[in-house]
Amino acid sequence: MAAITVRQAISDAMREEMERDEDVFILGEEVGVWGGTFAVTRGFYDQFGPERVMDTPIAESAIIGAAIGAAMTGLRPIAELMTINFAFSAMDHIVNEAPKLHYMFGGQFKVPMVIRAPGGGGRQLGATHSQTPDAIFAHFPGLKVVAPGTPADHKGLLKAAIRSDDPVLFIEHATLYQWRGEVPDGDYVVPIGKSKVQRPGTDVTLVSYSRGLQLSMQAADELAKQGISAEVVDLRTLRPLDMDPIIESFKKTNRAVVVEEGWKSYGVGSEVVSRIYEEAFDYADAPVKRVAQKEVPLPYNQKLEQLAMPQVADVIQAVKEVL
Amino acid sequence: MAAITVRQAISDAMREEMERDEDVFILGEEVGVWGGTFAVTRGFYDQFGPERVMDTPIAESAIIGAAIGAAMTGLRPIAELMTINFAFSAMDHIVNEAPKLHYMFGGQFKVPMVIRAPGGGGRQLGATHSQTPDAIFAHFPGLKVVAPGTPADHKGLLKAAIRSDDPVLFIEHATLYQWRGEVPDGDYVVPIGKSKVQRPGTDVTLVSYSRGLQLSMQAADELAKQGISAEVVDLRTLRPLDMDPIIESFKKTNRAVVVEEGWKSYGVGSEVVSRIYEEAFDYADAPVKRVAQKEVPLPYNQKLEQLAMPQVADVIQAVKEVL
Amino acid sequence: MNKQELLEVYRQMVMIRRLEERAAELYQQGKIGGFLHLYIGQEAVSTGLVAARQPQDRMITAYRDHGVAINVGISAKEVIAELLGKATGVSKGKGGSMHMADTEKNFFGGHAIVGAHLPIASGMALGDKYKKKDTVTICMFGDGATNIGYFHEGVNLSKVWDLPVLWVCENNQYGMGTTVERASAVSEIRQKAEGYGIPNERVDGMDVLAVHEATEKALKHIRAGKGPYFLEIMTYRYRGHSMGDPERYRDADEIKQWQESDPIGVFHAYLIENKKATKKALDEIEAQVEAEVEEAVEFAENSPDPAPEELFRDIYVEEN
Amino acid sequence: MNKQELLEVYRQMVMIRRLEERAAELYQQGKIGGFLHLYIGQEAVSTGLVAARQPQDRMITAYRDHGVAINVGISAKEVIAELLGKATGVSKGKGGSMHMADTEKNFFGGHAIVGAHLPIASGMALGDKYKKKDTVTICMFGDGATNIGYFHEGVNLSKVWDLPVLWVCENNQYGMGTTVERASAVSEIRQKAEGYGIPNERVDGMDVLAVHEATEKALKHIRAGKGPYFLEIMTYRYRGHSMGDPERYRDADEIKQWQESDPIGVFHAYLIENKKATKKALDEIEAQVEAEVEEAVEFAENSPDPAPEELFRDIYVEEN
Ligand SMILES: Cc1ncc(C[n+]2csc(CCOP(=O)(O)OP(=O)(O)O)c2C)c(N)n1
Ligand SMILES: Cc1ncc(C[n+]2csc(CCOP(=O)(O)OP(=O)(O)O)c2C)c(N)n1
Ligand SMILES: [Mg+2]
Ligand SMILES: [Mg+2]
Repeated sequence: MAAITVRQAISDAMREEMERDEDVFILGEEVGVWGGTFAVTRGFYDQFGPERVMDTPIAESAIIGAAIGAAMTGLRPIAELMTINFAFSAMDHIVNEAPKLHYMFGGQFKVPMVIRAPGGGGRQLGATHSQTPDAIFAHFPGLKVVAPGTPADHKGLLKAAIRSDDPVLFIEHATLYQWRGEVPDGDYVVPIGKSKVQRPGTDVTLVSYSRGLQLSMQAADELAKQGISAEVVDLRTLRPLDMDPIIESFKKTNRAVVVEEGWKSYGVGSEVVSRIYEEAFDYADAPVKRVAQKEVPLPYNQKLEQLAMPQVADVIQAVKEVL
Repeated sequence: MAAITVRQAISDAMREEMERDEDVFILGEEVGVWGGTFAVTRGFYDQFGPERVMDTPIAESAIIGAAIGAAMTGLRPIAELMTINFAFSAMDHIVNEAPKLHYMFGGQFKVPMVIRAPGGGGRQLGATHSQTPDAIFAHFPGLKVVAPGTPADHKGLLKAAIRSDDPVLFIEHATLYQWRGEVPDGDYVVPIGKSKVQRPGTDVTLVSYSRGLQLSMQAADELAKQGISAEVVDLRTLRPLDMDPIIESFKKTNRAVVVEEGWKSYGVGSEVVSRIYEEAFDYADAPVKRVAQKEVPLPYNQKLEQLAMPQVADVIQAVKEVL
Repeated sequence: MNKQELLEVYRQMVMIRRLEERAAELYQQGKIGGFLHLYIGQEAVSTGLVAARQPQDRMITAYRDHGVAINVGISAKEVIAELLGKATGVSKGKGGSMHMADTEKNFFGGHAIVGAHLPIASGMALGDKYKKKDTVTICMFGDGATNIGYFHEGVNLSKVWDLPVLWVCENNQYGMGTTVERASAVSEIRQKAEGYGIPNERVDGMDVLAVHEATEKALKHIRAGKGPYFLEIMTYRYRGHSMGDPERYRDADEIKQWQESDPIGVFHAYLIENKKATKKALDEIEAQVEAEVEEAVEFAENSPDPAPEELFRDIYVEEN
Repeated sequence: MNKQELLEVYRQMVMIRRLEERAAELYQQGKIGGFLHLYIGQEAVSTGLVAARQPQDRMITAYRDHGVAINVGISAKEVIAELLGKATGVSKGKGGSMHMADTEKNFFGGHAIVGAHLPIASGMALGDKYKKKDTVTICMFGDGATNIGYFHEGVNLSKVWDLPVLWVCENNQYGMGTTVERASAVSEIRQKAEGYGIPNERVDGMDVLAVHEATEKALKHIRAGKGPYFLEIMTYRYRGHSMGDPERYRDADEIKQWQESDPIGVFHAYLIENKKATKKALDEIEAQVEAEVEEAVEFAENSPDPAPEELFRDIYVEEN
């Protein structure tokens, strides 16, 4: 067990899978010669060569479309979108092709592919480049949507995604790459579709994922100092959504706050809140709260941007409101 | 006051606005010579000529992009997407350009445009052509998302959309075009961003919009026969979302069912349910229910398709469960 | 092609036409739902293409896909059953007219979003190149599809990576009601291939032998490792874009004129004139086809709907 | 251009370079956030273009937009204040480096999604055609942008509707770290214009007069109602794609070689040789620019951040 960064965890997962299985290859913008704009594929081009680490034109529909086609022939492509904001430029292939081909043709096609897409705000990239639109992808049956928080989960879930016979959108967060944590040695695989308690607690349930998990863990630390014990549940997969650990926790704490980085309206929290009440209505001692992004396109100015984004202090305040 | 169809109401709204304002024009696939694939623009090409009723190539990004550009020069384009499923082929322009330009450049640009897009299932068009993905568009600040139910609201809200200085996604439902109802005479305009009680009642609140409204109204009729009085609230606009009439109703009935045609997870109902609890937690006598589409890509076979889609019977059953 | 192959080509074209004429009736009777895009008039295109491919070559096309379905050897039964949404359909009744495919016959659909299958075709070709297979992907699409971004991205990629793809534009003069001239910057579609440096040719799509010959030449080029090739095949659809097309965009005369070079009629005449077949032999084929179609309709009508459980099957390969 | 105009062109090019060199420093100091894409090396392109436009002509470009900002007459103060995210910035501090615009100067941005502004440019030209205005939209984009579907859809539309657009591809040899050859089916980008039947020309982008001349010719063509025109302008960026580019894709020699035909140096020599200006006059311009940039930095640093309320302003025109 070594403490490595999220970046390293992702990189290791891909390298190990590519070493294990010749059918796994990478395509995307600047994944090769450049080494990945977030340096996640640094060294891959030299190790695996241009046939397995393919720099593409700037053409997102071609990237995802080609991955679909290659997957239909039996390969296991990992398509990288430079950021999730560019997923809109391949939207049809992501939500309307990849997730429907298996069903629509009566099970004839398999589309075993991964789309890696780093997202998130906080880097002053302006409105078009700072989004966390995870919820909208999770709306589509047929797609699996994974969005880990910890380094270990990044490694284990990416391996599971690469081995999955279904199309998986693997959402990363650009400000998490440096997050460091313990990752089990060896061939560590985490099943898709399982939420997990990342920190046990008794007073309140914090439900989150991805960058929101980091906020929640930090908030839990703070709260602990104040004598409040928060249980942090990490969704890890947005579709299919596993509510079991959340409901279990909520039945114990009777209070919950859902923390996400994206916009609040029609966000991930909306679904989680709805499901909590659907499955544990009688256990609610206070309205479940959502902490999320303010409903604005993210501005460039740093102060404004941070004002728009959810902060640890917002999580703490929300917890106090539900207690 | 005359009883006209939704199709006629939309057509009238556009014709009247085009007669009133020379800056209003239409562009889209088959809107001209063909007369619109749903016959909504029949006669427009002859009346207004090819400069104001522009047939486009099959190029959705060009359609929406060109509308944005024309709007930036002061025109008021109505861009028609043949169906909302093709919105994925123009996703970046719909969610990442049009709604952000005003904000991102500090208020310098106005983008007064309407995107009309008929959606919905129930016509055996298969998985790629049958979607009701309304919720995902409503996630984006800067966009206004309107989805009327009644003929009157189609007319009044489309007029408001055309006159709005902001980009508006106007979602229609292909199976509602024949729905007939009273539409006030004259220049009838309905403000964007106001939900409305479409049928008063006392026992339960049905919250819905678009095709879901029709299901809800039919269910309310049935329920009335059984002595149950349902109040039907129509969202009409998904963003900005007006919860006031819903909360008011819920405080009276203490029970609610949200009815939508799209998939349940991360859908419109998720947001409405979350907001109901956030704003009226203490008034809930039973868990709020969601009636929505099963989480499958819609199949071609009619029986399977209907099995996947929400039915009046499902609404009635949900109401009985919350009572 | 030898005589037997020529007769098989004739049979397929007749089968496509009869089957679709029958499908139009079934549609009118309300037995087929959704969209039904008929291929009638264009039979020579897919027939000529498929006749020239090697069995391992992959076919992929748009929603106007009954032709390819028949050509690759999907039975009339499975096609009509799919149109009727039955469990015995080639896509288990889940796909319908627009979504026929048969992986065992290397037919990869039937795709309903205009142009979206072009990048997918490049991906399939990439898969074959990656695995060093001697396989070509033959991707068909309409004239209208050449205006969407997917076309550009898919075709560009194929040349950048020199992928084994044969791009086939079926120029039937219209995308729905819009003529090529009203939608495309160039009216000769093959000129677009120049913008990608891809060798290209315009072919008479009413002549199945011309299509066959051009395809053979193109496939040879591609198999030689020289990268993609582009065919613009000139053809015409006699019927509306789909059922219920008001057809305000053309007049009956135009259709009649094209029907004078009807692909089946032209080929019929060729076979007789060149003594490749007797009238009687062709009559027999027609009768066989007729019977086969009727049998298929009966089969389909008597087939069961998919079971309700099918609704939740095939969403994922790995069920959760 | 007369002498005064030539000196103004010189001033603008020097201003772009000094301002950006200063911006790079401010970035290193952490005063500028986000992405910063420098235009250094490419100054002749936007300068030549803007010098040739009529004031009503609309400029629109990608994220590498400081050049156009200066050329259209946005002050160094407003540009640097925007880079620093200040309320006094040209986009009120909400846009940053990638999103400069000034509607009063007919500059429509600064767009960060590669290629997405091309259909928008067609739409602006459509607006002008609709209103029968004598206005051309000049749309700039990179070589890398010519591979995305938006390029195809936008350019095709412009020809189908014969819109008054001048398409300008700034071929600086790379899209991030990818050479033209590795991303584009044709290495001569102007060949793509052939696929749309649009007249086109390749121009030396290190020579501001060549750019100016080609632009004048193209604008004349467009103003005559002959539809769109396409320029491929050959240029080079000396700096990384944006700050923090490891630049593993090229070596220092290549940069040096291009710097030998530096657009400012070349034009400086031209002005002296042709007696359009004295060395002293050019030195003075440089000193003025230097001072102006320093003043702008001071102005920007002393400017306030946007007020917190700004966060919720400008989401909609009509506030709800
Ligand atoms: C992205 C997208 N936009 C619009 C449509 C609606 N549509 C279906 S077929 C068609 C016309 C296609 O024309 P063409 O490519 O020439 O093929 P043809 O029908 O003539 O075979 C259109 C506009 C669609 N299916 N997908
Ligand atoms: C749709 C999209 N994909 C990817 C990116 C990331 N990206 C920003 S600039 C760029 C390179 C563009 O190259 P080019 O068009 O040649 O312009 P240059 O930077 O050379 O001026 C890329 C890939 C983006 N902004 N938008
Ligand atoms: Mg066609
Ligand atoms: Mg470039």
